[in-house]
Amino acid sequence: MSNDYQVIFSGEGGQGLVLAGTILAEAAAIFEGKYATQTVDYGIASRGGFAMSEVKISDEEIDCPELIEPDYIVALTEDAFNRFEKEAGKSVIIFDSDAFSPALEGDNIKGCPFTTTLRRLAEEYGNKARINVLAIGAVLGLKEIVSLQAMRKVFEKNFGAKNADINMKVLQAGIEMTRS
Amino acid sequence: MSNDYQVIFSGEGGQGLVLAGTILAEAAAIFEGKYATQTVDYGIASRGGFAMSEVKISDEEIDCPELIEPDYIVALTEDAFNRFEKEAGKSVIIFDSDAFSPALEGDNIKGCPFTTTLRRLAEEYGNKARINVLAIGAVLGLKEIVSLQAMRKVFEKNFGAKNADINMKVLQAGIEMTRS
Amino acid sequence: MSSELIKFGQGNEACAEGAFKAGARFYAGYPITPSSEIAEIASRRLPQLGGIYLQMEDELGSMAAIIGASASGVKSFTATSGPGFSLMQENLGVAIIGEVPCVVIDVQRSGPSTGLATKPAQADIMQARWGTHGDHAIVVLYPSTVQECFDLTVEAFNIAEMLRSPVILLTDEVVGHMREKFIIRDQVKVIDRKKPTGPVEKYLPYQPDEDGIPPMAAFGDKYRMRITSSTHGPDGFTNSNPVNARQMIERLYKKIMDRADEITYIKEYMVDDADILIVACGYTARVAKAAVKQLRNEGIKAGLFHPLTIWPFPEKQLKKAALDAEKILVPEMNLGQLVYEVERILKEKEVFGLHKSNGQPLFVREIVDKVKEVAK
Amino acid sequence: MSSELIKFGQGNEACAEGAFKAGARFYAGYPITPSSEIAEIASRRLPQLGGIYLQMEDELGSMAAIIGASASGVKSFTATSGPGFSLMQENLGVAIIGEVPCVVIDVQRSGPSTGLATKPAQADIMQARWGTHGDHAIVVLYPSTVQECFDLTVEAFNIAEMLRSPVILLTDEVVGHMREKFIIRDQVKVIDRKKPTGPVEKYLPYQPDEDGIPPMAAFGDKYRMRITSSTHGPDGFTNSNPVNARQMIERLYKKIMDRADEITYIKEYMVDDADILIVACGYTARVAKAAVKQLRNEGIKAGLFHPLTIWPFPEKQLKKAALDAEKILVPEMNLGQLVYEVERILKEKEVFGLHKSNGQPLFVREIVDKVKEVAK
Amino acid sequence: MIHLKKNRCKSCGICIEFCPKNVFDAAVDGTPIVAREEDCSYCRLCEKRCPDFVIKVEGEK
Amino acid sequence: MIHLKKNRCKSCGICIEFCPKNVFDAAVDGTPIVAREEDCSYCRLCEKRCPDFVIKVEGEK
Amino acid sequence: MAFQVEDYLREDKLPHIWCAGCGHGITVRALVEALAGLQIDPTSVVVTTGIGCFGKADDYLNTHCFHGTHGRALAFATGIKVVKPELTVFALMGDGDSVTIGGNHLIHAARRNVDITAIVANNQNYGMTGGQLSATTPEGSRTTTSVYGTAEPEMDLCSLVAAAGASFVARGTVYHVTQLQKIIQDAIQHKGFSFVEVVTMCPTYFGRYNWNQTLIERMNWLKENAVSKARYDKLPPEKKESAFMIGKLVEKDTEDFNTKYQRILQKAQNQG
Amino acid sequence: MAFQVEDYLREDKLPHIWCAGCGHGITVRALVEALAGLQIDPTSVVVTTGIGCFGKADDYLNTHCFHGTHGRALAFATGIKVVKPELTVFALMGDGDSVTIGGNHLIHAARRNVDITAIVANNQNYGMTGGQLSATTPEGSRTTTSVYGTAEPEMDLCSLVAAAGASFVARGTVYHVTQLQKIIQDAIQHKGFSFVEVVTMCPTYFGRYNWNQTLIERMNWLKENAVSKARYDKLPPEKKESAFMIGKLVEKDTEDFNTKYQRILQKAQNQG
Ligand SMILES: Cc1ncc(C[n+]2csc(CCOP(=O)(O)OP(=O)(O)O)c2C)c(N)n1
Ligand SMILES: Cc1ncc(C[n+]2csc(CCOP(=O)(O)OP(=O)(O)O)c2C)c(N)n1
Ligand code: SF4
Ligand code: SF4
Ligand code: SF4
Ligand code: SF4
Ligand code: SF4
Ligand code: SF4
Ligand SMILES: [Mg+2]
Ligand SMILES: [Mg+2]
Repeated sequence: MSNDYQVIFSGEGGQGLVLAGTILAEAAAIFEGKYATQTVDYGIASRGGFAMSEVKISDEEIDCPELIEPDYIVALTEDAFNRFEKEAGKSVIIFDSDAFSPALEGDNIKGCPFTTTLRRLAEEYGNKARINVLAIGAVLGLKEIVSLQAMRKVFEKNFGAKNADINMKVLQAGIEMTRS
Repeated sequence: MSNDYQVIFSGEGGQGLVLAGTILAEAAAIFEGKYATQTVDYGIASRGGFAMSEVKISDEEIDCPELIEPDYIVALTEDAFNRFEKEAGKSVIIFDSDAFSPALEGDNIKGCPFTTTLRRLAEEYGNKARINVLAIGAVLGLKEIVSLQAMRKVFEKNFGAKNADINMKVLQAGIEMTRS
Repeated sequence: MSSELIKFGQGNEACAEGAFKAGARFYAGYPITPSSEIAEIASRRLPQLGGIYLQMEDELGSMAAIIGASASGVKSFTATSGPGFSLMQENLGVAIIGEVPCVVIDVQRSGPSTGLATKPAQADIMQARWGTHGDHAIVVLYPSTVQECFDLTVEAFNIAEMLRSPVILLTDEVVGHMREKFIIRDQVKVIDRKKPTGPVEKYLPYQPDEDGIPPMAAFGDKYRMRITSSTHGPDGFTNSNPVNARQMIERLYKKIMDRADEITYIKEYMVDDADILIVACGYTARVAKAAVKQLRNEGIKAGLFHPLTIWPFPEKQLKKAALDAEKILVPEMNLGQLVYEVERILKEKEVFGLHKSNGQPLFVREIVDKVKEVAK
Repeated sequence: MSSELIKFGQGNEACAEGAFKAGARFYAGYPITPSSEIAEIASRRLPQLGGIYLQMEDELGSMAAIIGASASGVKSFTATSGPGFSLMQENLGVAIIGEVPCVVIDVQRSGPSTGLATKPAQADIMQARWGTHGDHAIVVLYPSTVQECFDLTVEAFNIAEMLRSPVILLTDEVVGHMREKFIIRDQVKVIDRKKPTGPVEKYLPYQPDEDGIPPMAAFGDKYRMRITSSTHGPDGFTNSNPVNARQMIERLYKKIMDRADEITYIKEYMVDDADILIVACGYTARVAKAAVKQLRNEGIKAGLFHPLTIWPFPEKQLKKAALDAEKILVPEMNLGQLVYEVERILKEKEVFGLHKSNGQPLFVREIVDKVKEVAK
Repeated sequence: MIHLKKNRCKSCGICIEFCPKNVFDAAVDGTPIVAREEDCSYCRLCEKRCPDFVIKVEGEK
Repeated sequence: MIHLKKNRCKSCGICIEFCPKNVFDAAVDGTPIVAREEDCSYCRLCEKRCPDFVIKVEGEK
Repeated sequence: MAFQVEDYLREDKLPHIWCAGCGHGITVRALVEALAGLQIDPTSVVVTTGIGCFGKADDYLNTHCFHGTHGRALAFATGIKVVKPELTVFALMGDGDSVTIGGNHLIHAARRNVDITAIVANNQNYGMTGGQLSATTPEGSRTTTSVYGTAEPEMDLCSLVAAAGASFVARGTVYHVTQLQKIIQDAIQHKGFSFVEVVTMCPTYFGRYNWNQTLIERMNWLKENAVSKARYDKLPPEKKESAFMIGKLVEKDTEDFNTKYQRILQKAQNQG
Repeated sequence: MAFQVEDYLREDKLPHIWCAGCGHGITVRALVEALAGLQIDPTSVVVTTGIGCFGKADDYLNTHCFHGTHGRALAFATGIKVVKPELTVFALMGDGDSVTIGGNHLIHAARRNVDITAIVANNQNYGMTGGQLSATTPEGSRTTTSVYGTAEPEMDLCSLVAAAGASFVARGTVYHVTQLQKIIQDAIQHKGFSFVEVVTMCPTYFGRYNWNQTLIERMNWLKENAVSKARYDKLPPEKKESAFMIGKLVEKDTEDFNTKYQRILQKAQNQG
């Protein structure tokens, strides 16, 4: 199974994690002709609490959407981080270093200033700057598992041409967080 | 299985056939210490249509209430008669000769003037004279499968001492219909 | 002085009397043929006993009301038939997960849907086991005589109280409406639910004792009681932790399945040397017994295994009874329900079904003939 | 020009699109997690297609409304989850005995009762078969991918129309909410119910043709249409004659059971030389497939039998697939349901269950481990 | 003309009692007898009040 | 005394807006700051209108 | 071609199963008279029924029929009418059917204003199952499940349905047959949900336990106690106890569901 | 010993799960204030709830609790109250819970007059499942299942329940908290079925699709549009459209079910 990618977006209800997973998977599935699955685990919808979204991207048909060894895990809350910290090593964990500072650290645990970056972007683009797009960017910054052209197309399809620009900028900001 | 009796009361909803069966079976079970079962088959209750009540009386515990070869079948309507006429021979069929005249006749098919007898009794006792008690009497007239003492007791229990007298009279009229 | 009472009455009446004797003091229901006599008797007798009869607006509400009353400490029951039983399925689940003892009587009639309201069937056997959504186990008792209606209703309450679980008493139109002599026994064993005893602050409504059953406070007790239909922790608050969920769901299942033997009632007739074993319940068991007698008279070694507890199905007991039989016949007033379970359990045997679904009970002759056919 | 559409979306969305493609133009339902997306899509898309979305006051009414609409000639469906599915059981019986085609989607969640509304389970498998009272047979399809959600929903309507019968499409929270690429196929085979053709006065709504299926007029046609929930004769009037009742009840049963092969869909993966055969459906079948791959990599000869039609259970097909396997494993997101059926069918095999009921799906590792344990 | 499909009649007595023109008499079995048809006003009330679809009144005054 | 269990506050702003005595200011995160407690009339409306059980007002005027 | 009363009846199914003096036959008569009065083609009529004695009405009607489950007639009817607005759709229900078990469908059908004509034969108890208590059994009455007299007040069907939003509400009796036919005609012609309560008689059960009068006396009782709104308002309080209003109680001109839904269809298709 | 507001709360369970600005917390607050106001022992209180966002209320109450199924809270409560008349029994329901799926229990509980206090948090949609249409969604509003605007008129809860026979009917809002507390206190003290509708806010769904105003503006909207009966009657027609009545709408002195049932018990036992 060459070119397989497995990504988790985790945090709490309301952060748009489902959308992050959907967008990323759709970009791969529809605009790059790959196979992709996206699944969710959530509690009482949209009322806080742990939530996550899992994405699997592959060149081949996907037997099972279950992630066996996720490549990247984005953890936007401390709770989410704690659930996944034991995966570090097998997976790269990206967390919001503005929101909490984990005991554990290391090569595979990457803190990124999600909150402050978002605040900065929000000043420029208002509430159209979303943390979930930033999170996708953070993953793409480590590895371009989906092309930027595909991302633009998926933004255009889902948010319209006008908003695609903004989203690409937010995405870019995310990419920069992890590339740097 | 010595001393087993099987009786069917059949006719239409509203004639009190269930009560006939119940009374007879209860007399045997409670006031003669025998075993007895009573079952029913009916359509939409109390709105006409074929109805019947089956009684089994035995000295021994009864495995199954199903009647295999009924000894006596009372048929108060033509419909009921037609359903059972093929049993004649194995069973004795008692029918209301005021209501219809069957094609078949013979030793085991006994016509009794239920309707006229009832009318006569009604003149004396009003609507307390019931066709179902008459029907029990008709059976007892052929064979005293339950003693008259037991019948009196069951009447007393179910209709009170006062009405027991009347019912015994109606019963007697029934007995006379078949004895004669 | 014994105040035992000998009565001549219907299966439905005996069920009602059994309930009263077991201590039931609340009935909520919605009339339906062929169960309505139970409601009618309850409406007359309960007030005499200081209890309450409530006719609810529908079966959904009836099931809910008996759960509410039982959670308040009063033994409660309802009675219905197929269509109403279907409507009770959702709230039956509340009694299961909420662990609220209660007894539901289903007097089976001929379906599907409205079908033939006054005609018998045994076609809710699988529904009784599987009718409500989600994972669960359930106890289902099925009497075949009027006396058993009385005895098993008492037992149904006892099991319900012992296990903190709803119990279904399944009967059928024939059993419900047939009349026989029965004894309103005086000296019946009556089990009451376990009450909490520890300090009030420490009480957790779903914290089981070693036996897997949590003591049950009633509304109004000094112990704060919580009943919930959600997957919950010992405190009765929603809890979606998978470890907790597994524990809860499995405990509910095991408290019943692990006690299967304790709550299993069976009757056997001439099974020891039977070549062909008939497995039948309810009214059909009585027809089968008569058939066995007749077959024996004719020299055919038939026997009868008659479960009174049909769920959990008495697997072990059946295996034992069937040990030496070559063939098995399962007559039912349906198109095949119990037969599947028997087939599953008696893998090595040849299992035959005799299915009748036309509004009539099975007849002795039909079973006799089928046994002869199968015996060949 | 093909107007096929490639979409990336949820199982629930694919179900809805499949329904529209099959010709469904009426949806009545009551929202419930995890099925609500189907209602939401129907409420948006049906009016675009000239169809009607109705949100009913409850699930009892929803089931009734789709039956009424279908009897009026408009293909209809609803979607729900466990609690609502329980509430639909009574009226499901009307569709069965009244022979009104319609499709009921049950997206299974973790129970019993309210349970965990957002978590998956496969614990309504037996309820789907036995949930409504009285004798009946039913067709239940169960997709495992988003594409199958589309395809099997189309198929569900086709079977419903072909058999004049309700069809249940069972899915689970994982399948319903997962997103994958799927094709809204353009060239799907769409079957429509048989219409009467003879003289108006002669039409009998329940007089079957040779195939056991009566042609179906719609309300408003010149043929007078009667739908009834009672046991009836060919004319649609209540009929309690035992011969008629048997014919009616058995025909309803046989029209489905005799066509089991025609409506059976299965998938097999590496069964030919499998020593251990896994039987799994829905999302679990996908986990099992991944497990088979991994086991094969490790040199263990596992195979997968994956029924898409789960009722009538593909008995013959399973027997064939299991011919050479020594052991059978049935993993399920429940405490054991399908495993009973498999045990019953594969009498000579050693059948093992792998049961998980905690709000989580089964994991690949769990199946792999269990196979290894069992294989020993 | 007042037609009676007597096989359907259940002898409830409504037609007899409530005919404004007292057209009917009661037979011994309680069924109606058209005794005074000439008095009939053709109001059809008997027809409409008969629970058993026994009566059909034809004609007008 | 006005006590705030701030960990419960969801920044809805109701207390700030509807205090008849304008006792609160809003912090940057939208939570209330008790700015002018001396103006408080102890009407407890803020307590009763807070959807999140954040506020407890003690005292009387 | 003019339709006769007989064209709406299945005369081959008569005599019907109802008891002597049961009011259900009178109500069915009024219905077919109304259909004939309006000359509605029987093949454009769908009658839905529930389960109960009155629920058997469809057996005697030569229209399209749907005999559903107890309490759900209106829900079936809703499915029918919304997809086939051109049909005349009825729901015939008993009191148990309509408001006891079926109350939820009743109030929401009234609110939703789907153009269905609901006719409830209120005989104050459950005839079919042997005379048990219903939600319309007058407080204190005796039934087979309330031998000590019921402790529950009865539901006023018309008030309930009006409060739920019904655009046409009327009450008639089986004594006042001419008015009843007229009411049903008006109900059919009213566009929107129409509700007709028919106060009727179950001599076999409710009568036996409660009337203390003969069937004929009961008819006279209906005659005397059923009064127009105008007369009712003028009655002295002591008379009001047993008296009740008949006639049209609500008649509002509000758009029915199907008409409104047309706009939704347009909106959706324009957007699409 | 005087009970404090905190004695009725499970503070350990806070913060609750409701969204920022959700009115459900305000309603629960009014309830516990009312209980404290009347000094009712929490162990003599049973709170039944249905399923929905408001159905989660029992999680925060330190009374006896019964968290049942969607729409059935009143049926559970009925079973509780009839066997334990000494307890104070509540049914807390959402609009979906109470009158959409649960309408049948609502009207019959009102009719039966069992001494239960029903509190309905009417947020005009189904919060819990993602903002779908409810029977109280105002006609024309947009929800996740009525993107083109709903074609169904909304149910007036108070009128319905009054018509069904409720002996106490009142309406409050989450803006008018002092009045709301008082209403709930009166409802508790009223012997018989008491019904309190609380007009509340679901900013997350109903608000997002329909308000065109902020949460604060919505509170002000409630302040302006909720008026006393006296004031309502005097409003000019154009103002009446969005305005609605608050306060006590019905208060009748009728015997509750349990009191009546006492007489049945006596009668039965004397006869026995
Ligand atoms: C779900 C369900 N519950 C109960 C019944 C039994 N049942 C049939 S008819 C009926 C009552 C009928 O009363 P009503 O609707 O007033 O009609 P009537 O017979 O008085 O005309 C009942 C309780 C049923 N068929 N289905
Ligand atoms: C039988 C059944 N149908 C549907 C559901 C799904 N469901 C849960 S809550 C709810 C609606 C809640 O709305 P409401 O009662 O108004 O409360 P809110 O969430 O708005 O406070 C629904 C439809 C369910 N749990 N059970
Ligand atoms: S039509 Fe009128 S007047 Fe003539 S018999 Fe009938 S009721 Fe009497
Ligand atoms: S009204 Fe009809 S049923 Fe009654 S007596 Fe007259 S004809 Fe016979
Ligand atoms: S108690 Fe009243 S005055 Fe004081 S802060 Fe609160 S709302 Fe303002
Ligand atoms: S009202 Fe409560 S939740 Fe809202 S801002 Fe004030 S303290 Fe915070
Ligand atoms: S039981 Fe009552 S309602 Fe039923 S047919 Fe007889 S009189 Fe009519
Ligand atoms: S979804 Fe609506 S009702 Fe539910 S908690 Fe959020 S704001 Fe409140
Ligand atoms: Mg009635
Ligand atoms: Mg709501």
